[in-house]
Amino acid sequence: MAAVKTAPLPAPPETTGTDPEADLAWRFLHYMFLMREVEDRIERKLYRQGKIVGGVYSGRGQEAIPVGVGLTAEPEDVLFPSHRDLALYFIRGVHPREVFAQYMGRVGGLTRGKDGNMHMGDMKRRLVAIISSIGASLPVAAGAALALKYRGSRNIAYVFFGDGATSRGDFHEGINFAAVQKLPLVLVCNNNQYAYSTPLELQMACANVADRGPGYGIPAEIVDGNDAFAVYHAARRAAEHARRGLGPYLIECKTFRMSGHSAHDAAEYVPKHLFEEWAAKDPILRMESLMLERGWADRRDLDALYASLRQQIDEAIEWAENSPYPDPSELTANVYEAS
Amino acid sequence: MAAVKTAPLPAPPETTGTDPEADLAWRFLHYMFLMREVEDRIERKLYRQGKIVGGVYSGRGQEAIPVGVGLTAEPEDVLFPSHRDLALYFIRGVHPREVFAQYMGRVGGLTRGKDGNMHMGDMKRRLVAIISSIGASLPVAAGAALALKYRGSRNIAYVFFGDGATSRGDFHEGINFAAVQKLPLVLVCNNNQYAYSTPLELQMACANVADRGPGYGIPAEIVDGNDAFAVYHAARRAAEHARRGLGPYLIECKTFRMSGHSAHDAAEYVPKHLFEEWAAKDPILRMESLMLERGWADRRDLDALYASLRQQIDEAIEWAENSPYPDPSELTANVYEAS
Amino acid sequence: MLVTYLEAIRQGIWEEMERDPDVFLLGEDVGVYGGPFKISKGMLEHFGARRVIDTPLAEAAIAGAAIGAALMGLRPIAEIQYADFLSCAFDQIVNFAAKCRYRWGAAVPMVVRAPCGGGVHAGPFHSQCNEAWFVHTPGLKVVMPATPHDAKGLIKASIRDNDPVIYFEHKALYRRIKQEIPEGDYTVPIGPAAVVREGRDLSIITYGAMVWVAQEVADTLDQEGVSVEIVDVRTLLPLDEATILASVRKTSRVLVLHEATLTGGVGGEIAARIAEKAFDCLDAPVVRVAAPDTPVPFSPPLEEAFLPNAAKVLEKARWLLAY
Amino acid sequence: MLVTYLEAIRQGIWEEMERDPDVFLLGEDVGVYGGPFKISKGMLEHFGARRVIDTPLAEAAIAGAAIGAALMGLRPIAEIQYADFLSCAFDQIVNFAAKCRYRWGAAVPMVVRAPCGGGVHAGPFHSQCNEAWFVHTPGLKVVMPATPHDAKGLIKASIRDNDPVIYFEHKALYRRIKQEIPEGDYTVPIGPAAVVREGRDLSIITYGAMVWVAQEVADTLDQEGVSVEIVDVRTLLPLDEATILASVRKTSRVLVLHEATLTGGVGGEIAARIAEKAFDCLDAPVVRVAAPDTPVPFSPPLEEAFLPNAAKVLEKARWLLAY
Ligand SMILES: Cc1ncc(C[n+]2csc(CCOP(=O)(O)OP(=O)(O)O)c2C)c(N)n1
Ligand SMILES: Cc1ncc(C[n+]2csc(CCOP(=O)(O)OP(=O)(O)O)c2C)c(N)n1
Ligand SMILES: [Mg+2]
Ligand SMILES: [Mg+2]
Repeated sequence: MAAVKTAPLPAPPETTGTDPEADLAWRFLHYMFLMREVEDRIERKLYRQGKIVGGVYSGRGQEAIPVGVGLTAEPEDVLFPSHRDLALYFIRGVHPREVFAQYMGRVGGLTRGKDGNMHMGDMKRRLVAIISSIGASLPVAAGAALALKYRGSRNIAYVFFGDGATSRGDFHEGINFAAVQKLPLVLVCNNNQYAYSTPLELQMACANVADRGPGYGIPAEIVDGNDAFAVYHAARRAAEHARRGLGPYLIECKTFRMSGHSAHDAAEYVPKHLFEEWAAKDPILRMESLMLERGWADRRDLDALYASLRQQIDEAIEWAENSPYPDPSELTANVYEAS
Repeated sequence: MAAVKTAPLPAPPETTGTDPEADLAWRFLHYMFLMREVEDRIERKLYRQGKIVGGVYSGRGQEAIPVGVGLTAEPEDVLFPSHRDLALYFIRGVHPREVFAQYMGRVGGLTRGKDGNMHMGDMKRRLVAIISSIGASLPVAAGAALALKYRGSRNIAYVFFGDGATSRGDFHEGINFAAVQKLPLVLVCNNNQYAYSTPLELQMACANVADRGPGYGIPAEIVDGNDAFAVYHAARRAAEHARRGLGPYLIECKTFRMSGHSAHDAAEYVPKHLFEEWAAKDPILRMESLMLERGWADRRDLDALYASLRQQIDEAIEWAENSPYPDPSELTANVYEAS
Repeated sequence: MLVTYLEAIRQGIWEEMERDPDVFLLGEDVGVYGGPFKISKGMLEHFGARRVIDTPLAEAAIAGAAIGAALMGLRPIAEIQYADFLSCAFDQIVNFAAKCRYRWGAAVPMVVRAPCGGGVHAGPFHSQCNEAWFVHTPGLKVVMPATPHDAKGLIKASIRDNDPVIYFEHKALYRRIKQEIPEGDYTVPIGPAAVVREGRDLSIITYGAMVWVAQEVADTLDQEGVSVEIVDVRTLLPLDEATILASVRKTSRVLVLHEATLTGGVGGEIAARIAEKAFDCLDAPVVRVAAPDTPVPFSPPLEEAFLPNAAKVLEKARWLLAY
Repeated sequence: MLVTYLEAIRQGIWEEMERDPDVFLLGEDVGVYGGPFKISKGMLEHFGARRVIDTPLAEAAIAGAAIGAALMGLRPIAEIQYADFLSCAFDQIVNFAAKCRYRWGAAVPMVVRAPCGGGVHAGPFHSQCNEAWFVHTPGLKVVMPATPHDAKGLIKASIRDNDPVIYFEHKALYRRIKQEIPEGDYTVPIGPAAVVREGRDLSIITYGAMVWVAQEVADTLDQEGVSVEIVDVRTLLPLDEATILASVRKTSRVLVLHEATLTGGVGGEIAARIAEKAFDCLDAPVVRVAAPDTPVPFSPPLEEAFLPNAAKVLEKARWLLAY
């Protein structure tokens, strides 16, 4: 039985075991739980307490995607998260403190209060902030991949987006450009079957987003988005393809949005039974079961991990609440490079 | 042997024969030759004489596409020609006079000099003018198709575009919207293998535009774009599909642009042998051969047709040259509805 | 009837859809969800999916489809979920819709509805006031109501208009502003500005949410014996120059106010027209108050510093009165 | 060295690409064809397909890819074939490129080159002057040179700038305007306007192709003993208010001139700043001359009536001088 050490956030726990699969499972669980818990606090606690500024979009139920994909990335690879990929930030070393502060509009946030919620990035960590315009990241990610190729780097770019994004012109233009130029780009679609209130059948007339791969001359594979291992292995294949100079590779992760579109949306348009069905496929529960089943962990190990993360999250929230709001004098700073 | 009567422009000749295929061949030839001859006059004569205002884009070598498709349309169907589909205008009863006047910036043109060259339309004839932004017609054509469906009409819309247009976001958004809404829209791509100087392999990483059909959940077929009969029959299939409420249908017509991008472009970037190869596939020559071979016409019939059209074109040019330029007072008219 | 700004828009659309079977609504989440602000709540149930169309997430498709339907004689109302995303449909609007009539005489009777404006802590992409882009596009009409009365009257006039209209609705007013409006059908014509408060000493030319800021300023100054006239421009294109100039001629001092960022905003156009055509009546410089030239910041203290408010306007107004 | 405006741009790009291996060019037909105006002729051969990238027909991809490459520290020059098609890349430019630094401190050192302007009978979609849209977008810089000297100096400064720059080049000047320029490397800084002609009686504030119209007008008035000062704004964002105001303070009469349509044009911004900040020095109204509010018409008599020219400017100038 693996003994869990609680690493200082945001590093994942290390196991004393020698089974690399068990190691990976622990890392998956660490980041998935961290994401779940941070988002739960934001959406179900802080938001209701009126401590959050602006909207809240959570990736509840989809954690296996950013975690499974993110753990395949090398440090110098460039990540373009969508608004439901919080775990990518933790994998890149962003501290939950910074995330809470970001959601509260404090200077401790990644944008110092200039922008909010998931609109955060840091080029030093090769994390590019989304803009709200859904799908706009795709051409930009193609450009980052172009830069990597231009410089002869072995690194690649990963771009994340939802099923709704696939209807945007930017999706099409970005993928097509990347495909023609054979750019090192991994395209990760979280097909959570809704875009705000819009179900798939009003979004596209094909069965799968992956059906679009052939039209761009790129490989596209479908994977169970609630299975971190499956996502991880698909992302490895995709990353290797891209790293070998073979161009973009699309992964469609089938999943479900286990929340409203945002914190203010009760998702009454989603048939109840869908929530029930997908709850049973929860990626964290699944990972737990697997780990228990394989003997990679016992209940106490898991509880210890969770307790440790929760405690660190409590501290992070406190830290964020103590972070000041930006001074109004910052309003006009940084529109342009300071001269 | 069919005796040709020279119908007043722009109606096609009638044959005395009873063979509907022969009839169709005569109609194809009439419109293809008319388009070829009008564009030749514009590009090779009037343009060089400095009588044309602005740019000239010709559909030389591609005439079978607008003709083959256009003759499947019912009068109340809505057409969205591209800039290489002149024959559609003739099929809809636009007189060559109006086309010459349009190219010369005269009030006799379809836009009274407000716009030029192929930027012409007339809602009474259900012909919608392109804007320059390549691909922009697709969402608009989807909207026209929506209106037809909304009204419960049996009519459909046809939209024409090139291979280059397929890279635009508007292409993607327009087709996807039409597919989801199952709109009665026939999508006609003239894949002439170049977009300005850009060859296909720099435009797309798939082999065929039709490879994109499955990604929209719509049927897509490839057809020899230099064979008017083949185009016609594909368009009939597409139109019937659309009319039956089954949604959009894509036809990819493989062809070649037998000219520069526009009159000022010598197309030096096109390998010479391609022009030679495709010259042999000329749609007009092919139609002639077929007609002679099948005994639907003899040389004299053809010459008579051509002579008659040429004469009417001469007159049309004279008419256009006598059409006045717009009065400067028209400058500010029609920005808004007159109140 | 006492209604909110939001309810007024909703009523206007509803009544027009009842009146004219060619009017229909399309946009993201306008159907079963009733739109993010619930403007179209109940419409899908009442009018059916033929007339209340939930589209894919594709603004160029929404605008383009509206243009195509309008060319065919229908009267589409295209909802762009936030005005910030008008930029995703920009070419369709400024190049296709705006120029059809001029080029080839084809009418495009469409309305593009776009919730704009800040003050709700929604950050750089859900708060912009980008009306100036469209005001610089001949062939479009642009309106932005400030009151429930005008919101209803202008949405109806926009739907009946035979040219493409960009209808900006200010999201901070949706539930904040209530007003008595007439029962049933009425329109507010596109074009005329409204003198919403008469005064002698100073004109404030403004529109949208800033009309309420202007009222606040006028109330304050009133207590000091200064009489402020407020012109609510309402229609930004075409601009009702005559009403604006008449007010300036009367007061001789003018402050132009808008929420959009200063440089290149519609205020420049208004100020320029005054400086050219009412030059002789001016007793002081033409002053503008607008947001500073930055994106709209997210955090409350920054957004508060960003948005024009009564204090900022008062300061400039006092300067102007003392000039 | 005597060069055309076109050759000056070409030289500037060429030299920057020689100087800095991170500078590259992307756009439609920029490679083997050398671009529709031959700006990049020979560049593919010299710099190779890695640095001269022929893209698919997709402006959002071009702008977006440039942004992504710029975020990674490269210095892309994105060519949009005609400024009219900037609207196809609009969201990428105004929402992505313009706001990265402000929001999260990320530099986007890219240049978007866009041939603009009329006078070549190219109709409504190959003639527009749409700089005002970008001037109303904080975070962008906007330049438009009038001379070969500035064309070269400004393209170099734009490429070296660490913010996104929209570089408008006026297509009617490409081959029409020749000028002696210094050999080799020099830049024209982004920001400062240029007083291109000193005068006492009247200021014309203008930019782009209209600088040459202003010169014609100044020549004519000179013969009548009237001395005209011309300010070529050159950088439209940020605007060099100081130089403009200094000129107005000197002459007390000002005419603002641009080719773009009047309403919502940059001239409104310039006039408004003058009306606010040089009010006391003005001896006459601030007058604007611009194209009327219509799409750019195609037929020569209409386009001639549309474009501002010396006769139209002279008429207004004389009115102003007589005021
Ligand atoms: C261009 C654009 N249009 C509309 C919106 C409003 N909006 C925000 S998220 C969203 C749905 C996104 O759906 P999807 O891409 O499937 O991502 P998900 O939220 O399901 O993860 C919409 C319509 C937007 N942000 N951008
Ligand atoms: C959005 C846009 N970008 C660029 C151009 C300039 N341009 C005009 S036609 C053309 C090529 C079009 O290629 P394709 O769609 O294949 O049509 P073809 O001319 O080959 O028939 C280009 C790049 C344009 N008109 N619109
Ligand atoms: Mg989704
Ligand atoms: Mg082509």
